[in-house]
Amino acid sequence: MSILVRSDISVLVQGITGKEGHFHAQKMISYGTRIVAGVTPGKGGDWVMDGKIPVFDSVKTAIEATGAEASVIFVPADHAADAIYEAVEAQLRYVFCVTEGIPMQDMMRIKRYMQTSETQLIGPNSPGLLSPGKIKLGIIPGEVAKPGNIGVISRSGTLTYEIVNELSKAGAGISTCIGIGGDPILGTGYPELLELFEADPETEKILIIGEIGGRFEENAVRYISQHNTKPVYAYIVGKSAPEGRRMGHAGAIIEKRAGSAAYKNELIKNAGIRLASSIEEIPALLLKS
Amino acid sequence: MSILVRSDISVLVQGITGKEGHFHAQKMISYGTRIVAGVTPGKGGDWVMDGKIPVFDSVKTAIEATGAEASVIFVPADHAADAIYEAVEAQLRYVFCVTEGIPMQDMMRIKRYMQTSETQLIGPNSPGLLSPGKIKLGIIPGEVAKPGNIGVISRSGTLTYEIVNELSKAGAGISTCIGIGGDPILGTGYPELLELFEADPETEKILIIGEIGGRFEENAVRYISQHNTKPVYAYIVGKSAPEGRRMGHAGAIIEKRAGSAAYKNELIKNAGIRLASSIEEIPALLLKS
Amino acid sequence: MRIQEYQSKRIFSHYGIPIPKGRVAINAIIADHIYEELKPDVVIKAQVLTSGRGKAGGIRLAKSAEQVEQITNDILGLTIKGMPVKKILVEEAVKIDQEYFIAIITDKDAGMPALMASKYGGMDIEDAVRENSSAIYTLPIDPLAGLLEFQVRSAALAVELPKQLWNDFADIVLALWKLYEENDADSVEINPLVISEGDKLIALDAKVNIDDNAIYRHPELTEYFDLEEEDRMEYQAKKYGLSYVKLDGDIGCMVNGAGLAMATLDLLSDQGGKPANFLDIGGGANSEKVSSGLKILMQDERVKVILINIFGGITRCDEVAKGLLSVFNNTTIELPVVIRLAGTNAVEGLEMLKNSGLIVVENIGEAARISVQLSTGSKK
Amino acid sequence: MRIQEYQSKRIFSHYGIPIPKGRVAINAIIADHIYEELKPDVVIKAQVLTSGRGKAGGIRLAKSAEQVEQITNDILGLTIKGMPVKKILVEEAVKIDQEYFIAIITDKDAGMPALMASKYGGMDIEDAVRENSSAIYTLPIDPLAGLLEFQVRSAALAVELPKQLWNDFADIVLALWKLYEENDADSVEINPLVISEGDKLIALDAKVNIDDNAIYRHPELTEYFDLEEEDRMEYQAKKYGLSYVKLDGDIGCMVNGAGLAMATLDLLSDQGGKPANFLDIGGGANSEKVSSGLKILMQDERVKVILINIFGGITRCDEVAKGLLSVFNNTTIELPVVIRLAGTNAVEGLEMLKNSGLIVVENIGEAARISVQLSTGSKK
Repeated sequence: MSILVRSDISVLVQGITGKEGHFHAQKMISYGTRIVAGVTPGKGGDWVMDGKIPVFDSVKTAIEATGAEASVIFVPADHAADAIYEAVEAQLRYVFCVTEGIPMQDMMRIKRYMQTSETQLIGPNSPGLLSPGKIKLGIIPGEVAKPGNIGVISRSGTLTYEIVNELSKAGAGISTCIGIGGDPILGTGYPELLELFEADPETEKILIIGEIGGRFEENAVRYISQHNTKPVYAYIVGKSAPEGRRMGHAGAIIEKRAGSAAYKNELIKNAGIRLASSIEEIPALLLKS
Repeated sequence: MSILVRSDISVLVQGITGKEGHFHAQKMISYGTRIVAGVTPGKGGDWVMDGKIPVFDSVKTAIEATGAEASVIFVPADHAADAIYEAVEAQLRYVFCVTEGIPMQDMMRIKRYMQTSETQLIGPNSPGLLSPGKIKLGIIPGEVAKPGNIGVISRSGTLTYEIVNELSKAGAGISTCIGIGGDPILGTGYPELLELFEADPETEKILIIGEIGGRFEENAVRYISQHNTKPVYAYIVGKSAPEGRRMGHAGAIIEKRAGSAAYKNELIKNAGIRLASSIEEIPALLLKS
Repeated sequence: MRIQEYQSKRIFSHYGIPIPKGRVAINAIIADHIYEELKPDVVIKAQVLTSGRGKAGGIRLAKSAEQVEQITNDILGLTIKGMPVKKILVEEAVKIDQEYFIAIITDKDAGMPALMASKYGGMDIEDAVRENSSAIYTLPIDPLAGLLEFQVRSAALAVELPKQLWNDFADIVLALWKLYEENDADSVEINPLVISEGDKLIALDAKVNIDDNAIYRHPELTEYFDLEEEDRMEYQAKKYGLSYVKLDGDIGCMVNGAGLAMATLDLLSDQGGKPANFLDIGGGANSEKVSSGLKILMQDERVKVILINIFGGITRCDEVAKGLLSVFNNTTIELPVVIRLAGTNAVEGLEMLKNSGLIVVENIGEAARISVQLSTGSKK
Repeated sequence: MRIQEYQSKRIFSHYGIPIPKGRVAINAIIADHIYEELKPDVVIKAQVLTSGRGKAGGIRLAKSAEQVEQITNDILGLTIKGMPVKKILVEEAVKIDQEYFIAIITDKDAGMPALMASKYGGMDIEDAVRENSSAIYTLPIDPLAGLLEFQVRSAALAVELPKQLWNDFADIVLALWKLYEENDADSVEINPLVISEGDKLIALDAKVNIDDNAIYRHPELTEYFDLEEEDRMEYQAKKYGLSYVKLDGDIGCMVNGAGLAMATLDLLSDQGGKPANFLDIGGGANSEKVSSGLKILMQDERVKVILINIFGGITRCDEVAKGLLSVFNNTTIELPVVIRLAGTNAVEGLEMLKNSGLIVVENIGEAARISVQLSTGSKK
């Protein structure tokens, strides 16, 4: 089983008729994910994927017809906040938001709105989740990873694929790989996932791929020190980034000392977590210990 | 003991330097209520009541200095919503809002905001609570009631004093009398108080003094049918009121059939609750059975 | 506070909600001017704050200058549910393909706003709902998060609105929410919202009702407060901060507290009497408020008896007596005045009034019985 | 997006926040005109999007036309933290009794806005905070309920603001919240907010920073987008939807994905190389984006080597190759180009590029090492 979701969970795709949504829905289906519905307002009644997947006008009607429990959101940024609200209000259990660029004030309102909700939001700006051989939710290329015992939590997309791919080449496999997202305000942080990996019988080692900006990794270190017994490895990207410039991701900007790679690396080392100081070191670090 | 609050609970008065706030704080103190502080922004550092009660600029500083657990609000309508927010945010246990005329949208936002709060709000537009001989919070004149075994829940002010006074003259006393308020959107409805009276060893009979407008009494009847074993009596005022006109209280307006006295009386009778069809019948009804 | 259709439409227009072209008129000459701008076809609509205008003949189509003059005069001669028509709205006639009902209301019982929508818009919405309660789609709105786009879409879906109009519909309904929220409305309603000429959504009617308690923070709305519609006595009472409702009987009542006032009216009705009004002088009323209230009752030509019922609490009975005396000392009382004082300083108050010729009674029931007898003349 | 002081003050003024009288100038002639309106004393302030203007001599007092001319020319000759001063703001000199710091920021870690206030306003706020973290009062704001009046009062209490100014302070801070919320600001700051002449509160400085992700819904703010301040290459990249940050080295980099791009820069630095830029072509980039990115790198005169690192996922390597070829086929490449393609369709991509003279490497580490060698000339 994957962490977080069952491998056979029914999934709907919000924004399935868009270019990205359609492409990745296809990839998820090919990987074996049970995509049962798409949602695009105004396109209800259409069928996509060679007439195999029905499209609905609303998340609610899609759930009523198909029993979907999770959603992957590919809706463009100017309507993505609304798509999250709709998913939350329809009481989906898991929502993976791939969309990048949702205004911060929208995200803050959503987080406050979700305070009394049972829905778990991953992202936004998350590449999703991949449990090799079991399930793929989002955009992580299935080819890069093979099954194994390493759990990966990351704030990046391609960087994660690169690392997971190198691990594969070195003979190491992945239990579940999950991206929490590159935005500054996220639905789910490291601690909740660290807890799941700790409890996951298929995971023996945990790798954190962090970035500059924010206190996400600080929270992770605090959690790990108190709760994790499995070995944790970490790599923080962005040590050469200048202060005050946004390095692509809205969340990857050093605003305070606490956001710098140097500060994060220091915390990680002090907590006794195994640190890769360069991307090239990662496979050896995880394999040797 | 009173229902809801302990007799020796520490109370602060928001708006204590205003005419009404000052007058009624004095009355509460005379009745034996432990008023420990007043709050009026900008008047912090003053002392009122012959230098016995300190005034603070904020609820938070008042609580820190005096340990107050409850508040009575006399702040004018244009600042009363803010006073409630302040009391809720400071985590007071009980807030009695006497102020009338708070805009409805403010009250809706407050109720939503309080969804995750532990604070209990009574009112707005509530005359407060009186447990004869024990405690008085708000503006119910202490002289009208003597101690006894009747619990009273009402939406009105003077009408309640009138009825309680007639009960006193007829020899019947009161355990606790509480006004939920004459506004359409209230912090606390009948059911929560019916539950407390049911559990209160000093209360043997419960009297509901209802009004036209809203579904408050409908909710009460539903609750009583399911949960109350003590005898309940009811009187609904406004049977001669025309439809669509607001009879003083913002909440006393018949907008739908469900808001009319005839409809409410029918529900009450059908539920087997003893109904007084006229104010004059009340004392006899409560004393004979 | 309800706002006339033509004024509500001005607000709609400010929020970008499409309305028909048109203007308000108070006579046939102005109506004809407007007709010349909008011809060939116009709709003439009575401006009164009541429902059922259509069925009462207050909304009619005119296809020529002659018809405009005739219909304007007809409608300006109408009295609808007791309200004389003083203004009309002359609007371009809009072709109607389909009618919807849309409203945002304050659901007091839920303590939340609600969005309501129906495909049975128009004059018969009430019948449609009576026959089938699912004829209206209702959706609660989170008062902090506000109306969300997907909720508007769910309403569009529920009323089976053609999909090519969803975006325009969303613009209108989100504007309606903004209007509701920014103006502290109690309710806002479009009935009907119509599809015209295949692809245009237009609000043919507009109802805006502002929360009385919030008017103080919308001074710009007071221009919409229609004094002509208001009863003279109600207006006067409002000025003095009194809560007054005109009723159709002959016993003038003054009471402190809304609940006690209603109880007094109920008792009068039980005895076969007819109250002329509801008048609550409020808690802690001073002598000026009392004398203002009394003067309003005395001005009312319908009143045969005045009943004053005060249960002193915050209100002091001696203060009430002072207010009454300030009137009695300057005016000859021709009407019988029944008074009942109880509670705080009642003894002092009664002592002050003992030579003023009032009929003093001890309790509320007695006060009602005597007032009714005096008003019906059945007994002296 | 940061907005210049003079523009931020225009927004302040729109929200009713009091600011000094003043206008912007680009030379001494205009400055003198403004001085004639505001004399006898004015303050001349460099308009650059950086902190530390005061300490760099970018804010000075002028007491005569001669001083205005001299100081204007001085300041327009400054370069502050790498930014040449092109505009100045000439304002009336305001008497300062007391300085405060007020800001509303987006606390990304808490996922909530926060109100910050300090009585140590002015140039030295950062020192004050470094010495004593309690020098700033911070209060989280509920993003749904918004900033509440009592919270503003608690800030006034915390900074020991004189009580007679509480109402004016509340007006200013609530306006600042409205500005923050309505314009999707990331942060808004007044430093200092001063008490002047005993009882006036005035915002002497104004900083407004808009959330880049939300600019699309504030077209009215794009007029504030200062092209002169923007680097030419950054501006060009933005136009093509690329994410570009100028750095101070000589290795031009193009990568897909922000994380992978940072990792590439880190590797270059580890090897002693100096990246000229961060350039993320994003996920699923098409060939046009790739060629636009490449052109930007080739225009950069500082660049000695170009490094292209693509891990195909959504992005297809053959599409990347197509984009590169469209440039190579039309331009002679004078610079060495190191390329590493992996993932989706990498084989096809490399096949397409095999005759284009690129230096093809297999992995990211190798790509970095060779690029650094080429840039430093330490090895061929």
